[in-house]
Amino acid sequence: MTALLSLKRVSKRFRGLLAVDGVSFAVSAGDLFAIIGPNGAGKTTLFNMIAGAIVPDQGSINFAGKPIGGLPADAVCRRGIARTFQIVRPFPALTVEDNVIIGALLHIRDVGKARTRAGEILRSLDLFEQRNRIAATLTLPDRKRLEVARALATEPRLLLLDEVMAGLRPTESDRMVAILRSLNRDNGLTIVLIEHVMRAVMALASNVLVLDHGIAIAQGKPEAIVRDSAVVQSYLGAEPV
Amino acid sequence: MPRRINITRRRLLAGAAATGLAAPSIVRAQGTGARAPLKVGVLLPRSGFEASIGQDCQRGVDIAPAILRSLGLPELTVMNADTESNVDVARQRAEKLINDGAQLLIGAFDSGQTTAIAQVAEQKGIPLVINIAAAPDITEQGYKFVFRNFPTAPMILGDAFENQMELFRIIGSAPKSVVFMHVNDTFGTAMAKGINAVMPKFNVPYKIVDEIAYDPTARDLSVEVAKAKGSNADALLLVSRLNDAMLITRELVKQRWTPQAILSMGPGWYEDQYLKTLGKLSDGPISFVPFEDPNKKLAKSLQAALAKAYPGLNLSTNHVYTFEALLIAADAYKRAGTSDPKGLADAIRTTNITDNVSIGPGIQFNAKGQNDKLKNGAIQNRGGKLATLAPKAAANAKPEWPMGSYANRT
Amino acid sequence: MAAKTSASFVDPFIRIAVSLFEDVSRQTIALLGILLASLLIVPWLVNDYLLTVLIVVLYFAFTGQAWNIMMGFAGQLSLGHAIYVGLGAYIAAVLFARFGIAPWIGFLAVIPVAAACGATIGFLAFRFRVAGVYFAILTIAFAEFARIGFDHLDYVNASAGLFLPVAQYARNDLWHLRGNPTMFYYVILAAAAFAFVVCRALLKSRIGYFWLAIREDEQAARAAGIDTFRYKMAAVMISAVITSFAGVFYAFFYNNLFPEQVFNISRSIEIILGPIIGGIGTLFGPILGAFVLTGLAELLNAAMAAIGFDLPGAKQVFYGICLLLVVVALPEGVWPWLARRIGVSESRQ
Amino acid sequence: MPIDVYLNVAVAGILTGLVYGLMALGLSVIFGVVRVVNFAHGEMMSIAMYLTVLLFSGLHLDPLVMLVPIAAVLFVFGYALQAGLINPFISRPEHSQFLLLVALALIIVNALLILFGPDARTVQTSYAFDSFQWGALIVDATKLYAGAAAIIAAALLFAFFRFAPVGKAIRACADNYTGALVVGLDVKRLYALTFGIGAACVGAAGVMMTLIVDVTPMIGPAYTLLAFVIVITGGLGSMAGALLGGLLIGVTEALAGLLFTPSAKSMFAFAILVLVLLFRPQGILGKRSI
Repeated sequence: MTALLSLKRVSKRFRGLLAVDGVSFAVSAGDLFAIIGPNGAGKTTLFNMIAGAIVPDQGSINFAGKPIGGLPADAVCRRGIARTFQIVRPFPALTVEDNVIIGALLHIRDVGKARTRAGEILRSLDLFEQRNRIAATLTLPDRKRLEVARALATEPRLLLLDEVMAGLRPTESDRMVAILRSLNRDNGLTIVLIEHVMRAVMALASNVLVLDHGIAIAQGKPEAIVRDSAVVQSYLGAEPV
Repeated sequence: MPRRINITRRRLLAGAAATGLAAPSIVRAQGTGARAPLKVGVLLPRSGFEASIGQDCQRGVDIAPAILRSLGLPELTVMNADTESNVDVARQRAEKLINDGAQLLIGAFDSGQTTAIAQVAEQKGIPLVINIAAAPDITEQGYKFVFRNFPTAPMILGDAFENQMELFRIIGSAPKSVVFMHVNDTFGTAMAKGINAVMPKFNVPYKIVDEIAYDPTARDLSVEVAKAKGSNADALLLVSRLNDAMLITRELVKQRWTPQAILSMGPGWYEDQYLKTLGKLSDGPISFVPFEDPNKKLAKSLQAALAKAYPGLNLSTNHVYTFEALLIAADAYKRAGTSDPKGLADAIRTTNITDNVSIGPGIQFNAKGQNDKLKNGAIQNRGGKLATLAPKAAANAKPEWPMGSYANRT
Repeated sequence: MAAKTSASFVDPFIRIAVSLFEDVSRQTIALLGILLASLLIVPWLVNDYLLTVLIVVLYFAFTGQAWNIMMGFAGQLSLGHAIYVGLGAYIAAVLFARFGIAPWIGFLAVIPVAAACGATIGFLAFRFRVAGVYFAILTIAFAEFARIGFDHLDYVNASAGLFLPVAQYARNDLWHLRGNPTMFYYVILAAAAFAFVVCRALLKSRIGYFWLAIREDEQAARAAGIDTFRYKMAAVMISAVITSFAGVFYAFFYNNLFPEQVFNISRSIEIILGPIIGGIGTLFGPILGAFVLTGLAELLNAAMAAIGFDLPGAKQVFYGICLLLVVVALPEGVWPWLARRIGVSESRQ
Repeated sequence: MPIDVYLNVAVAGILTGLVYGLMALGLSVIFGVVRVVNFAHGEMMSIAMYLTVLLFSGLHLDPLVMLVPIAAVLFVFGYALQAGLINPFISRPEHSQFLLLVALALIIVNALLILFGPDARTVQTSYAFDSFQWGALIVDATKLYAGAAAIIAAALLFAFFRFAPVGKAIRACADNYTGALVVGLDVKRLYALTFGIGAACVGAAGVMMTLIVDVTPMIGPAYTLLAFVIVITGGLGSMAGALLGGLLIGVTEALAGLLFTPSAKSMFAFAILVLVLLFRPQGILGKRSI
């Protein structure tokens, strides 16, 4: 089976700092893939390169068999990769519904149909009651879910989630885990997530990649990763599960 | 002053309507009696970028009533309006004045604003007497109610060359070459366009070696003057405004160049502020401009009135022609014996004032509403005063030629 | 069969027409109706002076609406909209003065030029990532280019000014835009109403949503798959074309054109004051703003005349103070505040 | 055209450019720190110019003597303006700030018109018409003094931001707003100070400008635009950039006036601006900000 997303020796340098250093990995369709690592390990940079926000210096990124490295963000999204931002960025002055409609309009040209679709997504993420509120007035967990909703509305084949659990209380985080699992299992959506909350990673991920100082130091099933001595030393040692 | 700023649309309309609608009834009440003062709306750019000229013109309005009275002319009620140097405001103000009962309009110095006003006047059938505006097109549009007692750009040019030739005859010499500097605004461009057509008609002894157009908002004319100096011409031929006339003079002094003569065909060089600001350095330039005839009786009384109201101020073109516009209005009102606009317009068309202020045989209008009898004068700055050199009928001094070096004046 | 085809042909238009007013509250429709009805009968009620004032109001309501597409919808601050007014004015006027071509046909020639001009500015700005204040200055620079360029363009009589032949007032010639203020009033009223409807249609369409996304957060908009370059270009070009019609109107209403007047920065500023005061990004904002500003200016004139206070510049000082107070007190503009007061909801877009 | 004409024009362009630069410096300082675009900049300068004219005609004080006191007056004006009016607008969108300052500019222009009348006012110093001659090179004395004063004023400003504790605090504030808050800097006061300093710069520039040009109430808007062109060319927020931009625009306009028609010379200034925006959007010496 060919991978849905594959990266080969991708590197990115900012001024002197090598933020991502020759990272390769592959995500197969239907996978729920987690990227973990300490702060500054290069996780978000890696995400930004996949999503087209940053052009890689070296290496290739392939999605569904075609190279996407260096494509602009909107083109990447139209190919079927949607993302959320580490620091949430809903359209602040617009309503919750309008936020999601904008996502839905990518593939649905009719505004009325996009609104219907947005309603379905909002329902599935428990945001329907809030659809007429201005996005800026939502609580953080709601804004995080709103961003997921907007991303889902673009009908992606692959969803990139940048720390959607960060800052959530355990109950909220569990709710998010349930939503993601359902998206993955029931809808067959491939998900790549960056996460600090190891509890969520262990509960969700089918594969884990560990980054440290821009280098992929380990990759495998979550159970195996937890036992990996290098990982424990560099990362888990500092922040026990 | 507005009491509150959050005015609703309805209240605003109601308020405006109240002021607007009340006026016409007053007109009707007054319009019946022939002896009632004629209501004259005066539109001038008294704020905005032409404020300086607009306010100077206004002085001509302010000193007019007493003189007109002394001439036995009927009373005028002057209604002032500020065009803010803006075409749309000019149009709105004109509508407002007519609405408030103005029976005749005067204005507006600037050609653009004047055209906008002319349309309203024409449409309403209210006569407009243009005080100053030189764009030839205004009286080429077929207006029936628009009259201009000011020369067009080609007229100014023709007279300028005629007077220059007379001057050169008196002196017995002439410059061989000139550099032509002009401001790139409405008036300056109209003059520059006209010069190629008009100059060949006169046997002008000099060649224009270079033409330098400069920005009307120029902050610094050192480059322009350096360029003119570099052309090695004998004299400077100019169309400028007040502020740039002063800038050019300063640069001439600093760059140590005194041309044989400074021949100006526009405002600036003979204006009061130029003389006052530059003192001794203002002496010498000769201006070929529409101006007063100092030998005329009315010119003397206008001078006296101005001296009384604004001590220390020299009479300017702005005063002369704005005053004459009011003179035309009062004269027409007297002859028409009615404030009916149509009657007024007919009376203006048959105007024949010989006892006026400006140079030339007097005030008459041709079929297009243009006074084509107007003549320019040649005037020279002498010790802070103005001496008229030409035409012969208006002359009161002999030219000083060539002008004295700037280097020996301080 | 025939009936069915014609129905399916008409159908989209009906749907558009219906969609224009769906999810509009009853108060809003009532308000719109009252506004339109009173504007329609105005020429019978007021004198020519007030009519001229209303023409100016509607002129700014129109240009404000057009500018709002760029700033209020797509978030691109243009301070050089005078360039489109000037282009429209000069092209239509020259075609009429030299070749006798009617302004409506002239406008057809204006459209591609205005669109190309907007596209040029937009392309340079968006390709080279010129944004925010820098974009604003770029637009000023282009308007200044045009001003100086036309000041030297002999074909349009350079800075000596272009004059249109005198209007025939005896009859209203709508085709050649020659006539009395009442005719001009209805022309600009139709234009303003058209701009309002177009703006609402745009705002409720796919492109409108994408513009709002770009205005709110350009990076997030791209992440949602929006080709921001393309839609920003569309905003500039649509705004430019609509604005350019104001130029055609201007030329035929005032009958003379000077580069110094039409392309002046103060013209661009006049255009944007209305929508900012009225409420940026709203549909009623530009209309209300135009009423407030022009009304305020006339009111100050009338007030000063009433107390016999004739001091050049004083009106502008009071006007400036009023602007200052409004912008301090009502940061979102007058319309969002007023809408809340009178209970009309226009979602804060 | 003889070569010495080029030389003379270029030197004049450099000197005028320096004064332009000082004026623009104020705008750059304000934007670099407070992030407010001062659309009333030229109008503020015209206030300083009128103050100079008043003091000169009333007390016969040489403009160069009045440099410091007038800069001080403008400092107070700028400080009060920021603290009283502009501060709430810092977090507001650009168009809102724009409107506020445009309204302010309108008030200033017309208040000056009412107070001083429409006619141009001038300061005629004893050296107003002096010039120095070295061979073919003739240098305008007032421009030379103004240019020298511009350099000194700019140097003082550089020193202030580099060495004075308050200057360093302001720089910290400009670099990192939240950081400045965290370490306990009184940001509001620093902003007001910065605005004051920017106003003082433009005040000093106004004093020098009166040596070179006549002042009218309407002079402001043109200078506001000029300051923008200069600052954006040089790099908004960069002090050296403002001076460099002033020089560049001064010399460009001068030489363009010589080589082409002078009436179109400001077109060349705008052309430079557009080129800089396209190829180095942050300005020649500006830092790329987000």
